[in-house]
Amino acid sequence: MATLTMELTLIFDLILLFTLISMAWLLLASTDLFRAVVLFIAFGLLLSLAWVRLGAADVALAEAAIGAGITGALLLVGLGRLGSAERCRFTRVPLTFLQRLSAPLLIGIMIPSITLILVLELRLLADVAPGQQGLVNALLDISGSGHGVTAVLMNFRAWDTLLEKGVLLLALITIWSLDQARPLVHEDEISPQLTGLARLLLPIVIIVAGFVLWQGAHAPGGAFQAGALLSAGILLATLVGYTLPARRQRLSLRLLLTAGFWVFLLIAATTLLTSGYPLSYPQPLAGGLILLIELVATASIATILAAVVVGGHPPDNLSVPEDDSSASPKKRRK
Amino acid sequence: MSMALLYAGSGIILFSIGLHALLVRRHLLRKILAANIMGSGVFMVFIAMGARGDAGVADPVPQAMVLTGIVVSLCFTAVAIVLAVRINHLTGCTTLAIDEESAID
Amino acid sequence: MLLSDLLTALLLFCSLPFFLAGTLGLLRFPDLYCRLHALTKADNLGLGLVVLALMIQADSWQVVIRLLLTWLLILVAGATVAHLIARKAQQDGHQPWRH
Amino acid sequence: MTDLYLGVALFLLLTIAIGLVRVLRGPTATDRMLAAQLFGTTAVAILLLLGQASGNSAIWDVALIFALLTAVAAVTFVRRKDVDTATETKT
Repeated sequence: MATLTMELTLIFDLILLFTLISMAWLLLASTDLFRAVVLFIAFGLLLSLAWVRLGAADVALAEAAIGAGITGALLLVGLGRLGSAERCRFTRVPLTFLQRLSAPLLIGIMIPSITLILVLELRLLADVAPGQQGLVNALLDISGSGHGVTAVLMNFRAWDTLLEKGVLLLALITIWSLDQARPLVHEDEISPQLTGLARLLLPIVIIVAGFVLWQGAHAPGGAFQAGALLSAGILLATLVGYTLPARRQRLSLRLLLTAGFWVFLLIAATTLLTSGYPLSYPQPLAGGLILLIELVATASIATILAAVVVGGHPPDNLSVPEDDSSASPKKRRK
Repeated sequence: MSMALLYAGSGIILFSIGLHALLVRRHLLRKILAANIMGSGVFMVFIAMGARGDAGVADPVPQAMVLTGIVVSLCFTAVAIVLAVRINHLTGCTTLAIDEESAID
Repeated sequence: MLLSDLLTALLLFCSLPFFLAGTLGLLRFPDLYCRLHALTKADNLGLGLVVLALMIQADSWQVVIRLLLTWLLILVAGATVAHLIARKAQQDGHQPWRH
Repeated sequence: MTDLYLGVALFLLLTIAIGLVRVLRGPTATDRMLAAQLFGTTAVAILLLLGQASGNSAIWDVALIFALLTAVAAVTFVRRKDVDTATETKT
């Protein structure tokens, strides 16, 4: 009985990995870019199956929320703006024979050697004793969280997570400084079924996001997964035409976007002053502080990710009627 | 153990496929996809190496690091797409303007 | 073997043809509207039977609700998306296939 | 029972792998999107089965999130502004 189970899982793994690799190859080799994008969305789906098989439920949750919701939208919108044609108005200068030869040669030598080095590294790594699971579990009691991954993210390696929030914010600032938000959707009338779907799904998205956030305290889940889920909800709302009122697009939007980072930074600074180490929470407060950071971070992550898909800063002149595509819609209004 | 190695090996293959496409393909969106595939390969090696202990549950430390990595690669994708759109607007190109005919596609 | 296990196995086996039909229809049907039709079989009955099979095995009502919610969400989303895609196809000028 | 769940999951994975042919063949963008939609449903079924087989209920949360968000990509596809209709008309 047990051997049959093992064989079945092995076959499952083999087919999954084979499909993943051939999809990666096909999508990168395909001439039609839309096909590449759809294959990438499907790749994300199968990738989260791979995370599940590896027992990494946290990563699978994040991949599901991002892969199904945000990456797909991001790439489809980007493709719509870029166009799939490979065009360039510069004329191409003919190359000499040696110049032509150099690129394939370089690539032909470089990629096999990198692969070889990685495989050798892997063999070395395989001999090292596995993991820090035991250490994390031993320290779980003082971490203020009942789930290993959350404890690592919010306590043991909280510094990483703080900087991650910084990266998110930096990405948003870069995008806002590059471009002004252009309308995400076309002006055709919206199908009433679609509006109905959004009305039905949005409350469920909010409830499930809350559930995922709360669950992060003792099981797979947490701020990032909840934020990603919520941002997919905001995106859906934007797609069906909900907009953020113009008066909310200035200070309140910016406060919401940055709150996660500021609160985290403030707590880091306070703990640095009181205990001498940034983000070493005082014992009885650890749980509460982590919850506070996660709550604010979820809201910020959700808005940042949605704003990032819209791809540009809110219009400066807000009286222009075409300001309808800025970041977060109705549910932030209250 | 063998399962972890299987996944880690596939991660390396994904990384190499992505690296190859990143160097060889010309359309900017395709380069972005290639970098994403490379990232997925790296994450897979990470998680697989963390999952070779007791069957069933992966090591929390690599999981947490991969979660951070996913956020960063998402940020990268978003910024890169906006940059590509900007390049397209300024130059009319959807590729980087290198005059090179030897690239495959 | 328990009766519930037998029932679960039966339901799971019943769900397989629907997924297979969805995939085969997707591959073999001549145009987009026909393929759309094949797709909904997997959404509705294929997943529905899997959910039903697992609900028999569930040991608490929370699990039942969770499974049911998953299925209902797929149903609603699947139906709406099928409608939207058909609408877009029509607007893009796809002609239905005639033999 | 575990073997049964795994076997059914394996079968469903195979249908995804076969369904990829439709994504590759197209011919229109809409066809490809349709195939991705079917993969979403099938992946949810696989996740439910894997969750039951391993007894890890977190996997069902992944399935629930997929079920919630399958619509987002398709809605983006339908509603987005498309500068080039080349993807539509090209085979």
